[in-house]
Amino acid sequence: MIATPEIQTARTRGIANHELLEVSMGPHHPSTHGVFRMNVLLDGEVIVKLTPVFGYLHRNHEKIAEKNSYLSAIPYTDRLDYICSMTNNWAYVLSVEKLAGIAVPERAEYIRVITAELTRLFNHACLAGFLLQDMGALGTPLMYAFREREKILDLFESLTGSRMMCNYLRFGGCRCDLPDGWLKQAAGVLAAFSPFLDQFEALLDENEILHARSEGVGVLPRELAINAGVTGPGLRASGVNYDVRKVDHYGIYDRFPFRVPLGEHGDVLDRYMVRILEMRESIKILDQALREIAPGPIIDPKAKLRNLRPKAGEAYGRIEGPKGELGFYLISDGGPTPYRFRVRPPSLINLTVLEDMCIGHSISDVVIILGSVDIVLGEVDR
Amino acid sequence: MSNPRPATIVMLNEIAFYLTAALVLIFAIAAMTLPRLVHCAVCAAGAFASLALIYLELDAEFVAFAQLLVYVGAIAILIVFAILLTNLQEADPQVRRASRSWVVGVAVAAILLAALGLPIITTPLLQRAAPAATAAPVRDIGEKLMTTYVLPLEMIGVLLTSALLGAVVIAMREEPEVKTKVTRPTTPALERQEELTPR
Amino acid sequence: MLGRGIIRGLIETGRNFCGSYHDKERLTTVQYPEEKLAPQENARTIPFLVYDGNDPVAGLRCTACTICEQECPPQCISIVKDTVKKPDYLGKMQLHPKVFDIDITVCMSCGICAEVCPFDSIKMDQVFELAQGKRSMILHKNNLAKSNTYFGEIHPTEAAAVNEARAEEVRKAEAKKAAQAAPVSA
Amino acid sequence: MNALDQIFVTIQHWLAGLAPAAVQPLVSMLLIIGGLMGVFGGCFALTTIIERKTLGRMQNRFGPNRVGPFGLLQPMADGLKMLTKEDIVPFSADHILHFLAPVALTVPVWLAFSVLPFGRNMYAIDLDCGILFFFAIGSTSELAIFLAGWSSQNKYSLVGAMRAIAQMISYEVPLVLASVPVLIAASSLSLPAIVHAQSGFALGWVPRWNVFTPWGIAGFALFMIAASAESNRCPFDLPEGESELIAGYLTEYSGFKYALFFLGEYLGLFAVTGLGVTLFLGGWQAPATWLEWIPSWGWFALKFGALIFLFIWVRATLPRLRLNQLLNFAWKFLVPLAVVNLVVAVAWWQSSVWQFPGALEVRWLLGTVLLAVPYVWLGRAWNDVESAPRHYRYAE
Repeated sequence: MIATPEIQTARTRGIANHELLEVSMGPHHPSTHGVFRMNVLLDGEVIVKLTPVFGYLHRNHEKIAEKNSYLSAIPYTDRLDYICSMTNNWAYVLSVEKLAGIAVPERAEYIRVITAELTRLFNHACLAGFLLQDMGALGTPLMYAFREREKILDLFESLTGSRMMCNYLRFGGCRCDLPDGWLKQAAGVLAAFSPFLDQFEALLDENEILHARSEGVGVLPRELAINAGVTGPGLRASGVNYDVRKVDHYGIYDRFPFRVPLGEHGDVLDRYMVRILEMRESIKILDQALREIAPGPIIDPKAKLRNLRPKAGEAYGRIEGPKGELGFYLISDGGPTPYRFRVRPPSLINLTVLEDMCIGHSISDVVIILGSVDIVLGEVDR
Repeated sequence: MSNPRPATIVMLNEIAFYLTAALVLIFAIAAMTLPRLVHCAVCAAGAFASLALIYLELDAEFVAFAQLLVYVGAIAILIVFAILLTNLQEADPQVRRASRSWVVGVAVAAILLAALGLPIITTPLLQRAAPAATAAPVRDIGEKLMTTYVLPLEMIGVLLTSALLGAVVIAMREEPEVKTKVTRPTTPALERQEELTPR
Repeated sequence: MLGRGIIRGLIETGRNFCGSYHDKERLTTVQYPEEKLAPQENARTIPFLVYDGNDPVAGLRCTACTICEQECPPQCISIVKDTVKKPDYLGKMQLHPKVFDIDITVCMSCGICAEVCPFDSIKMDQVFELAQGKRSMILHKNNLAKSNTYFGEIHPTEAAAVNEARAEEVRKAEAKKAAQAAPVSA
Repeated sequence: MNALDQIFVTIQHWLAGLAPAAVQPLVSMLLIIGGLMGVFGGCFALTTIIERKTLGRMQNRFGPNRVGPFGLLQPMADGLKMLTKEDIVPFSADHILHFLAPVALTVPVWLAFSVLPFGRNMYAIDLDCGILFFFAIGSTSELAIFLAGWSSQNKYSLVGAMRAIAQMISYEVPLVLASVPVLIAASSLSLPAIVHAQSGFALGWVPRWNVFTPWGIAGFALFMIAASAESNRCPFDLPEGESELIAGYLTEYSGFKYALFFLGEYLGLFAVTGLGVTLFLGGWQAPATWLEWIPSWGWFALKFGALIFLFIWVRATLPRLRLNQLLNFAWKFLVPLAVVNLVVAVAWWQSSVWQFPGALEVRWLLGTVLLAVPYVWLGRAWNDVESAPRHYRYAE
């Protein structure tokens, strides 16, 4: 076994100097949620060292955005985290509104909250489905999650025209108003979601195999989570009370009394359960929002759509996306195109602690820990 | 049992016996001579299985299936595990030879053959005719095991359990730190974190 | 008790298994080629050019102002202006595109061209079976042009609003023209 | 003994009669072999499609329904695809062993069917120690799986093969221990004798199957769990855990060798299910006298189908166990329970001499209590990972 540098470092750190097996999981691997590679150093089945390798899906998103006008950067944000395009739009539009100082009318704020919470619902449901798929439940939870997701995607298609690439929010509001009957249809979809959650909990929550596979696996200690900048359900599962909706009070989230679930151990089971409980909270928010939304203008009349030239300056707009704190940092030099367009990708930052969570576990745990971190490679590689 | 055997069937049995005996010998020789160890292991398993065939020809079904279960099912796997864990790919040819000439080899072989063969031929046991096969051989074996031969059975049981415990103790002592979860060595992030947190 | 969670899970899948035979909710597959879901009204795939009347060349609304070409994020629209001017629906003399190409493989169906077009001449289509044998899928002016009635079929509410606004402008232009002509004659 | 019940036996005798006398035993044996391979080969093809359709129905979707009516020609399509697929053998692989592995896995599994009684005197051979033969054949599959893993010279397949061997060896012990009480009840190793021991009705209407006794229920549950582990079925399908090891020891196989592995795995499943039906569900016995009009092999098929559906149902629901949990579950949970079950079974027969009224209820109560207490105690001891019930506090 030629001693590659990794093996030297592994050996110097006093790890058993048995025959170390170098295995490369990915980029073409059934459970890496996209093109993502892990160089895993194995001692038997125990992980000794894990180096993540990504960049296979890098599409030069930020340089393209610096060439295009502010408006034409919006469709690209759909492709960042291709599961939750609505929340990506909102984060970008929020930072441009801060940069250019554009106000947003009441009805548009309600529509933004409704679409963001609907996105959070099916993102967490899909996460639970993929996590169980990695654990071996042959697609059953995933199919149930996808069945609910289809209903919500139909709502988005009737509202914005496309199921996944919505390109719906504009600076100062939304592109078009809710088609009539959309609110009633959305209420129907929402009413069907809580029985789906009960079905999910009946299928999985007390499942001994799920508990055995995920308790004490991939523990993320509090301090490491804070220092590594992990955000979103992963951070809250380690017991840190940080939800951008409660911290920044952006949009009209103050009007919705929702609670933030926190875990204790920060292992895979906590990350799974925190997301299930967050879905319950989102349902409450949506119930209230769908009731309170009132007719009115959906876009600020003064907001310019084309050749928007915000005055020179910088702005950082961030929202609580389903995967964590998604932020856009824009620097404007007064011209029609942003001078600097920087995305804060929660998936990538949550991924940096993958090695610390995986060391000491076996191969089958690595797959589950990666699944519980909930990454989307479009956002990791940008 | 089956009706008295016409001549043709007896002759067929002779041929069948010689065939399986040849099979056993071929497998055994192959197991000794093949260069790659895994092939040797497979040939050994083949030899055990064809030995079971011989027992079947002698209508000793219980012994044949016990042989199949114990030898092919367990001991062959044991050999294979041994090969896997010690990770020996090729049989190393530099084993020192006791002496150059083959005459010594033949002499030793002849002595060994005599030592084994003579007692088998001279013992009175073989002179007695084979006992008539009974209707339910398995039941008889069961009764004999539990009545006349119960002491050897229990002794073997004790022997096997002690061997098992011995194996567990050896395995346990050999690599305690690998079997239990690797105690968390410091990782780059944790190291960075120690410096970050003020003393 | 050890097996309780597993049994509850089994009951759940069992209920789905039986349910799939009678409950529409538990069997949601749409057999695509045979059953086709009607596209949502706002659905958008690739752009198309609208023409009034029934002559695709003469009635084309597009006035080659190239706003959509500038605003298109992946820059997949290419326009060459025609030199001769022709009157449009208000009688004003407007240019027309000699060449109007959209590279369908590059277009990401974001709908910004339809949004920023001041003359309502480019709208989003709903056709999605675009598979072809050819490598390059550049749609030219004649492939893109579709009648306003077709636009009315796929986006009824939006088409009605556009037609009503255009009719309003035509009436305002008549009234202004009549007002100009009237004082002279009076 | 109505004609329908013995139809296959009469056909076989009639066909064997056509051949010349000297060759007749050979011809009748060939007919039986042909029959078995035809039936269970067809059953393999049918089960692949039924499994995919049932899994689909449990996941709110149709199974394959494009090839032929209701997708019934899908197995033909799969078989054709497997035949035409190129059979790639890795360059560094050990060619002889790489070819030998699927053969060594599939051939012994066919032998296991010779012992099972499919209907009233419908069995290939009535071996005096039939079940010992069955377990002997079952234990050869580990060697074949090792050959597959080792000869592919691929990290994933080696790890997969190691897992498979560790799993199959440690689950053979509970499988055998769970069936020992049945052998004691029938006091014979031959399977037709076991089925005859389960004939007749107790209390008039309850069929005297082994499953209707306290030790029978526990034994049946243990047997089915060990059987699903033995044939690498769902909660224990670790060796080819797709999400981790791509396809375990099957990674380097393609084309018809891959199909042979699947044939071997499914036949192993049918053999173990057939044994389960014979040992615990009274083989081909009808549950009630007025149901005798369904032929005996029909009853065997019904029970067989029910158990296969149970396997598919479990596959649709349960995630996979990790390797150390899998082995702990076998040695720390199944084997002790099987031994306790043996003790309870012996106590059940000793107490059969009690004559006082209500003896049966007391024996049943004693049996269930004797089994339930270790079950609950071992159960709690098994998932001893800090399984304190999780409570999640809400901020503010």
